[in-house]
Order: sequence, then structure tokens, then C-alpha cells
Amino acid sequence: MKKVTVYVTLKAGVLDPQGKAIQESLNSLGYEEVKDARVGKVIELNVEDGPDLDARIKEMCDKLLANPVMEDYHFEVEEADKA
Amino acid sequence: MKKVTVYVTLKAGVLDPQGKAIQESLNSLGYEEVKDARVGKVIELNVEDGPDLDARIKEMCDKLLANPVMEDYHFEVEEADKA
Amino acid sequence: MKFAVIVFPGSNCDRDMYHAAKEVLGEEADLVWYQNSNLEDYDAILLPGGFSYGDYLRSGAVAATSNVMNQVREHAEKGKPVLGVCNGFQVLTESGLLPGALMRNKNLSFMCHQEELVVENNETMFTTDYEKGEIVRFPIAHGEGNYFCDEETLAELKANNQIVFTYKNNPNGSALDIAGIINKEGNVLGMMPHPERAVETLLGSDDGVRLFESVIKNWRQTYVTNA
Amino acid sequence: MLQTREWSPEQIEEKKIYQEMGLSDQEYDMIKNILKRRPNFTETGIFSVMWSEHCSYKTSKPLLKKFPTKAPNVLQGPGEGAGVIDIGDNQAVVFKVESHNHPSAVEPYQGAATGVGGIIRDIFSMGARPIVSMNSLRFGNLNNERTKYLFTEVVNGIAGYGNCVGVPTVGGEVQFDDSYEENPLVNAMSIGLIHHDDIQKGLAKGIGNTILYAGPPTGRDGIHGATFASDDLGEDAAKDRPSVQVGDPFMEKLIIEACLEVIHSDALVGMQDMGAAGLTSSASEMASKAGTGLEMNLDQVPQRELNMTAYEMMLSESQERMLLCVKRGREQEIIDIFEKYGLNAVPVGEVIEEKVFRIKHLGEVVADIPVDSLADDAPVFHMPSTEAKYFQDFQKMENTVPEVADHKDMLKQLLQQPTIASKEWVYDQYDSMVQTNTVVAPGSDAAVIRIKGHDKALAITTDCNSRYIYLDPETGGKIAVAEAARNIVCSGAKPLGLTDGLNFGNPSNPEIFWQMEKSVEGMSAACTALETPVISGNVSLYNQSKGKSIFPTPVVGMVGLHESLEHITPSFFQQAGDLVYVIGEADAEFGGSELQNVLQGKYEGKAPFIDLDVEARRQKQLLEAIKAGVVVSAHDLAEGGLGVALAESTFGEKGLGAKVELTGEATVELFSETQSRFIVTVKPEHKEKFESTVEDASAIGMVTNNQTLQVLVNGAEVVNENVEELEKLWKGAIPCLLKSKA
Ligand SMILES: Nc1ncnc2c1ncn2[C@@H]1O[C@H](COP(=O)(O)OP(=O)(O)O)[C@@H](O)[C@H]1O
Ligand SMILES: [Mg+2]
Repeated sequence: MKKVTVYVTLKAGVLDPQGKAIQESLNSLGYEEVKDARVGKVIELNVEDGPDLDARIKEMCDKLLANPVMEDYHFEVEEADKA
Repeated sequence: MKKVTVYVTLKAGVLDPQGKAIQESLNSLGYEEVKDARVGKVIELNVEDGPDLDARIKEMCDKLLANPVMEDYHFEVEEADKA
Repeated sequence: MKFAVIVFPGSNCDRDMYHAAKEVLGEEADLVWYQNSNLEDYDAILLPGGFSYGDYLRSGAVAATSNVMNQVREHAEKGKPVLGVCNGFQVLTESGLLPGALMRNKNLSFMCHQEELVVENNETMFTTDYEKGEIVRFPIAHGEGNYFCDEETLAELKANNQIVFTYKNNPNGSALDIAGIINKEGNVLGMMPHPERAVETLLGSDDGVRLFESVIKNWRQTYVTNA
Repeated sequence: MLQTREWSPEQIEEKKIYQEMGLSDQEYDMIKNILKRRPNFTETGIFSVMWSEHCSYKTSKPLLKKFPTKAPNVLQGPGEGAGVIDIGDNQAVVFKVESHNHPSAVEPYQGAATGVGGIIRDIFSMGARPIVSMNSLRFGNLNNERTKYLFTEVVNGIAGYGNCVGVPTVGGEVQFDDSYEENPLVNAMSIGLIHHDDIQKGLAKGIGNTILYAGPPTGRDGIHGATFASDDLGEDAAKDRPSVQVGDPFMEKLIIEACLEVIHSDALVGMQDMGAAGLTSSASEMASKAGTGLEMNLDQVPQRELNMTAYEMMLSESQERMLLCVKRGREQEIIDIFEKYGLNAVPVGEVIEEKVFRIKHLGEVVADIPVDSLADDAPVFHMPSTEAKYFQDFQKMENTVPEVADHKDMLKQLLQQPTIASKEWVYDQYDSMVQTNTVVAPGSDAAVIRIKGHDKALAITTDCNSRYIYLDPETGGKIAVAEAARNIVCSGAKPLGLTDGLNFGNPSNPEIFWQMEKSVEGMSAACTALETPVISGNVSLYNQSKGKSIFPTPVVGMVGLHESLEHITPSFFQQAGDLVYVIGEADAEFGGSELQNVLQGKYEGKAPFIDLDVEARRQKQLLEAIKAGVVVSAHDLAEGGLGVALAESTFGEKGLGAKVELTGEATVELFSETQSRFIVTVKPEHKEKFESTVEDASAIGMVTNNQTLQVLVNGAEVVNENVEELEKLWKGAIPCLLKSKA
């Protein structure tokens, strides 16, 4: 079993209203040092190992996990036990 | 300037309907090898460096970025330029 | 009785709450912008529904950190009534005035329709005009109304009779079908269904009127009759 | 792929860069003539968006002139952000429909969301508080995986944006047909309420007055969105993707509140939203309409991204931005109001006498264009029109009665057709009740919204059966307007007027232009007959993919007025013992019907016939009966005919049924889609009064309390079904299709 962690983030230039709200809120809580915030998703999958694991994960990202119109992604694979 | 990446994930034991929906969609797309999926947030902050950076980030997480009732968090700090 | 309806950026049931308190119930009410507000003169605080701060990060999370919530906390500590509906409930849990959290609905969709609720506790200052076990109809309109807390808290809620309303047909996956809970002291009520949308038969239900009337009566008894 | 590198004026001409921006050789020459020189890169971009169909109506303008737009109660017809109709008591309704088809095909969630946001801005920029949203949607066959995705995400996007801004979404329509498979239609309608004195116009008046930019900073969002919306949605639409705009409903909510506060300041001169073609169209239109010019300095424009060019800033479609004209010296009063809501408002320019649109950036003049050439004087083209060949063939076909083996099975099948099935899956996701005015929520013929403090209400509907319009654009156009009015009347209201969303294919195809022309003529005739002026609208062309055009789809959004809350009439049966009437008789009309779709999987033949005089008379008499208090429920007959309408009337929580006896041919009686028909229930004691008011009504049966729909034709029972079972099929159809895997 592998633990796959997929990170999905908004493409550069795409408006992130949520990130902006978080930044402003942190600023108004007194954390003036926060200059920018962007929010993404992290999806942790438990996947049975098999041939072409990487290629299949890439397919899953392209088809479902990330929206190629607005999002970029990258992923890491590790042994599930290590997690 | 530091780049801080905060990972916010649902506590073990908290139901994750979104993760479950993702797992089911992946399975039905033919990715039967996916046995579990959990969804979390990743918040990337650009923060001006200063004393107690780690302590302040921890405060931000406790006060706003994560809800201790249902979420865990951890974070990483790196040089902004490296990103 | 004088109600303050707190308006956060992104609140959108504020006017509905105001309409219920002022025009339907005929009490004094003000829309109070979250900044520079002074809540001292008010008898009860209403936290309306909507999408404060766009519901970004987690619904209610950003509003919960605003200064006005400190005043709400002080008001609550004096034993005065606080009612949080929908987003207002989310603000109350996020600010720790009520235990637990509201997660995404089990089916991941926003849902809006009338629901049947069971009045589980009719001894709170918000529910004395209802019968225990009575079924009432209130609209719901939320995407994150799935009440969650750990087992310990759940046991405590039950033991203290803090569960005020439950759903007859749980629409969103809430633990123990919870639709509304109250704090231990019995003056801070949070609920996902909208009593302020159920105050005129023309719009489908007036079961919410008695919630407001209960507060008003109980308040008068405590502060006017005894004064 | 469009070059964002700046070409020189010479290169633009030599390499025909203007073509990549959507301008023809002829149009480029016109621009050179207007400027008396070659346009630079920024200017070419400005012309390309302003002369796109979306902004200039260059091919549709001659058709739009055909619509009747005047009536004594019309306070503002087409030409402003939205139209305005008087509803008495110094109040008025403001409404308009807008399409967001192409953005929704590419990114359905954001496409639909920003469509909702855009049309709401049109309403509050008039000074009105948005009180209701509606939408009209078209998708391909729901068996297709991509269609499921588009449908789900579009609904999510409408809900995500609409719920957050706190405007109830109270209705709409969804139709599924193959012709929309790659080109879904997403038309959003917004309705606002206003006091007469608060009506704003988008005018940049008063030489020396200041132009204020309000709202979030400008990013590179949606650049070339406007021309993109006027181009074929080709196979390679994907490459336009980075231009997708993202909506921020939270920001919109703040802008709404700020603008509705700003309109009460007499420092405000005019206000307009930045919609398609952003800063360019709002600024040039505000000046052109006011007969002035405008000078802007882009260095003042708030920017979200680094190193933005003038071209990018002028064409950006970043959302939730407004442009205001403010009296000189009083800017701060307005800025303070925006600041209260945490919003930026900054001076970016001023009104000038010389009627030019002059843009400065980094110390240079980057555009200098006669302002009228961008707006009123934009070119208009009269396209050739040819009667469609397919239409001629269809007209030769005889009306025949299809073979139906088992009427009760067919009724069940029809109830599960996604176009007929319950849309609860859709509207349950919309907050339909916020603002606490919703008397009749989604699920009925028309939605009903009360006006607080008055004994009156509004009825709202969107309608368009594009199958009929495809078969026969003129007849179909009449039917679209008539059907909308029927829905309004059934709810007990008098139709006031309408907004239209004209969605068609490529107008340079003469058969498509003919469809446009004929349907507009049909609609206009119906508007005249039913006394419903057109007060606003929108045109979306080039809706096609893989060379195939969508069904012509001129969506009608209609608003009516209940003169008393007493007149509000439900569409469902209310009580056992009530008499059931049908108004109008059925003929064998199956062209474009749902039955034809089920049996043949295609649409052909003649559209149902419609006589507008008969339509007007029946509507008038039905409304009269409703106002006289003798109608318990009223429902119009639409897709699936009397059978489907009867079943729908029995649904609800009341546990009712009906027993109905008909004479004639069973298939015709049950499933024909003959026009101008209604099902009405009446208390037995009002029998005579009702029959003397409504000429064409015949009693066909009675409401029962046995939860059974029983239909006899010529004495023989053809349907005897449990109502709960039928309702379950009807309600379950769409969720079931969405769950099933291809
Ligand atoms: N099909 C139509 N019928 C009537 N009026 C229309 C139609 N299409 C557009 N209009 C009117 O033309 C004006 C400009 O419309 P439009 O450019 O869509 O507005 P906006 O700039 O707000 O997007 C509006 O007043 C609109 O109501
Ligand atoms: Mg506009």
C-alpha cells in the first residue's frame, strides 16, 4: 500500500478570494507580517501498489482531482506504513 | 521573506464525506486501487521574517487557520525565494 | 425588548431577522454593523445567517475573530439571550460560545427547504411557548450544517439537556440529528434552521413566532415584571 | 493563440493581427478611417471588444428594433443596464437576462457563477436592490458524462454565487437536448425593486467630473472574454482557458450594499458595472450615452498583478468592479462609503468635453478614439437570410398520431424524461427564501415574491421551448412568449413585460439568421397580442460546436404583478371534491413534443399551431376568474400534454388524486402539446360563475382524496396509477440519471 499525497494549488494569476480573506483576517488579528495567502487542497490517497502507479496517479489528477483550467498539482508517493 | 506552508487535515476519526466522494468517483472511473481518500487544506503564506516566527505561525493556526474541534495542522517554513 | 442584529460583512439574513423582530413581533430592533458597535444597550443579540466573510476558510471562522464577538461574549456572560441562526450558529461554535463544529452536509450539497424539527427541550428561555416533543416546520438553507463534536461533548450535551431542536428526518448528517443546541447556562442558542423565515403563514410557516415570543416573555418576566 | 506581445501598428496591419482579435478586414479599414491612422495594439483591442457581437449587437440590432418596447408603465426600455417597469406606489421592477454560455462551456462552475454575478450588477447599478434571481439552462443528453459534469457544476456555480450574495434564486428552467451537448446555455436573470426617485443611469455627465473606479483590483482575468463569447466554440476552446474569470460573491455582496448606499448621495452622477469588456465598455458607454468624452489614467487603476499593460487593463474582465461618475470635489464622500465596506474606490479619470476616449499609461497616450465609434456608431451589418431547407420539408409533413401501446406506461416514461422530471435536485441547492419574500418557491409554474408593506406581489418565470422554435421559428417564438405569460397568469398575476435572451448559432449562416429573424418576429407578435413589452435583453451568437448549431433558443424572462395577495393561485390541486376543468381542446399535434422525442428520438414536422387572439382571450378570462375568487388552482399544459399536467397537479403533500373522463383519441387527449391550454380546479359552488367567465373550459372530472390518478377515455380506463408512485418516478429521475455511470 502506498500513501499518495496530491497537492492542488491555484494557477498563478487566478484570483483567490479565499486566500485574500485569510490574509486580511490575519492582518487584522495583528499578524501584519503576512503579505499574501493562497489556499489549495491536499488529497491523501491510500493506493494499492501496482505497475504504472505514477502514471495512474497523474491520470487521476488530470481527470478528477485537479481542474486543469485553474489549478496546478504535484504529488508525492511514499510507503503507507511510513506515514 | 519566508514561505510558510500550513497543512490542515481532518482529525482521525472525523468523517470526511468529501474524501469518500472522491474515493468513490476514482473507483468508478476504474481506479479500483484507491482504498481511501481524505481531503485537507494547504495554506501558503508569504510572511516577513521576524523573531518568534514559528511561535507566531502556531498562534495563527490556533486562532484562525485550523479548528481544533475537528482539525490537526502542521507547517513548514522555507525561504520565499526557494519556492 | 431591544434586539441587536449584528451585521458582518457578508451577512445576508440580517434584514430578515430585523423584519421578524421589528415588523412581525413589533419589538425594538437595530441592524448593528460589526465595527464600532456598542451592544450595552441591547437586551438580546441576534447573529443572523448568511456568508460572513464569504464563508472562506471555514464558515463563521473569520467573523468569530472579530472584536464585536468579545462584546457578544460579555453580553452572554451576563446571562442575556444570544441567538445564532445558521451562519450565526457557525460563528458561535467557531468562537467557542457553543461546543462542536458545523461540517459540510453529508451529501456535500447546499440544501434549502422546509424541515420538520422536534422540540427536545421546551424549558429554555427560547422555547417555553412550545410543547416538549412538538413537531415544528422551519426552513433550512445551508451547505455546512452537519453538527459534529467528540463523544464526550455529545454525552455532556445530552446529560445537560442542551439539545434543543433535532431534525425529524436528518438532512445533513448531524450527530444525534442535532438542529440546535444551547449553552450550559441556557442563554446562548445556536441553530441551523431559520426561525426568522418562519414567522408568516404567507411564506409557509409561522412556527418561528413562538421562539421569539418565548424570549420576549421570559425577558419581560425577568427584567420588567420583577423590576 | 493570441499574442499578448505588443505588435506595432504597422505589424498589426501587415500580419493581420486584428483578425486574431476577431476583427474583419472590412472592420479594420473602418477603424483606420475613423482614426485617420492605423490603430495601435491597445486601440485594436478596444475596437475588437467593443465591436464584438456581445457589446455592439452588430448583426442583431436590426432585429431587436422589431420588438415592441413601449407601454405607459415602461419607465426604462432597452438601452440601459436593465429595463424598468412601474408597479405603482412609486415602486418599479428592474430586470434583465444575460447569457454566460461560452465561459460555462469551458469552466462551468465559474462560468455560471460569474454569469449570476454579472447580471446582478446590472440590476443594482440601476439603483435597485436585487430581490430575485432566475436562470434558464440547456444541456445535452443527461446520459453523457460530460453533460453530467457540466450540469452539476453549473448548478453548483449558480448556487455558490447566488446563495452567498443573499439574493434568492426562485426559479428557472432546464431543458436537455442533444443540440446543446458541447455548448450548454447558461442564461441568468436578475430582478430588482426600486423607488422611482432612485433610478440611476450609466452616464458620465458634467465636464470636469471625476470617474471613480470601485471594487477589487484588476487582474488578467478573462482578457478577450467578450470576443471569445462571439466566436465559434472550436475544438481548441481549451486553449482559451487561462482567461477564465473567477467570481467572488462575498465581494459582490459588499459592493451591492455600498452601491445602494451611494445612490442616496447627490454627489453621484452616474454608475455602471464593468461587465463584458470591462473598463473599456463601461467607460466608453458612459461617455457616449452622455454625449461627452472621457480621459483615464491607467496608472491610477488598482492592479492585482505586476507589469500589466494598457491592453490588459482595458480588456480585463476581473469581476465585481464598478465605474462611477462623481461630482468634482465631492469624491471623498463616495470613497468613504466604499471604505466603510472595506472597499477601494479611486479616481481614475475625468469627464471631458471633446468626445473622445483617451487613455494614458506610464506618461503616454495609449488610446485616443472618438467615443461614439465605440458605442452608438459601431458598425451594423444586415445579414442575408434564407428560409431553412429543413423547415420547408417539415412544413410538408402531415400531423399524424403516433402509436402508443400503453398509455399508463407512456405517462410514466414521460414523467421521467429529464426535461419534464422534477427539478428539485437543482433548486434544492438554491437558497430560494432569503429576504423572506418568497410566497411561491421553485417547483410551480411561476415563482411569487411579495412586496413587503404592500398588498401586491410579483410573478416571475423563464420559458422557451426551443424544439418548437427549431421546427418553426416564428410559431415557436410566439409560443415562447405565450407560454411565459400563461405561467404568470396561472399564478394569478397580470403579465407586465419581458426580457429576452437570444441564443443562436452563427449569424453569417443565412439559415441561422433566418431563424433569428423569424423567432424575433414571432415573439414580437406575441408581445403585441399579450401586451408585454420587451424592456431588456441579451444576444448570444455562435452557439455551436463541431459545426452544428444549437436549437434556436430565445429565452423569455417574464414578470407579472399580483394586484392583491389574494390573487396568488397555486398550480397544484388543493382539495378533494373540487371540479377539474381543462381550457381548450386537443388536436393531433406532436411535432416537437416530448412524446415524439421518446418514440422517435428526434424532432420533426410542424410545431403546434397557436392563435394569439385565442391565447390572449383565454389568459384574460382565466385571470378574470382568478381575480373573482372562483379558481382554486391553475396549471398550464406544456411538455407532455394533459397527461403530464394532470399528474403534476396531483403531486404535493396533500395526498390527493383525480378522476378524469375524456372523449376522443386517447393519445391525442393525453399527450398532444396543443397550445393555449390550462387545467383549472374550481369549487362546485363556483361552477356557474367560472363557466360564465371562461368560455373555452370543459369540466373533465374531480379532485379525489384516494391518491390515485384515474383517466378514462371514451369510457375505457387508460390510466389508474398511484399518485405517490408517479411522484416518486418524477422526482427520482434526475438524481438517478446523475448517479448512473455510463
Ligand atoms: N435581445 C434584446 N432585446 C432587447 N434589448 C436588448 C436585447 N439585447 C440587448 N438589449 C439591450 O441592449 C442594452 C445593452 O445590453 P448589454 O450590452 O447586454 O448590457 P450590458 O452592457 O449590461 O452587458 C441593454 O439595455 C439590453 O437590455
Ligand atoms: Mg451592464
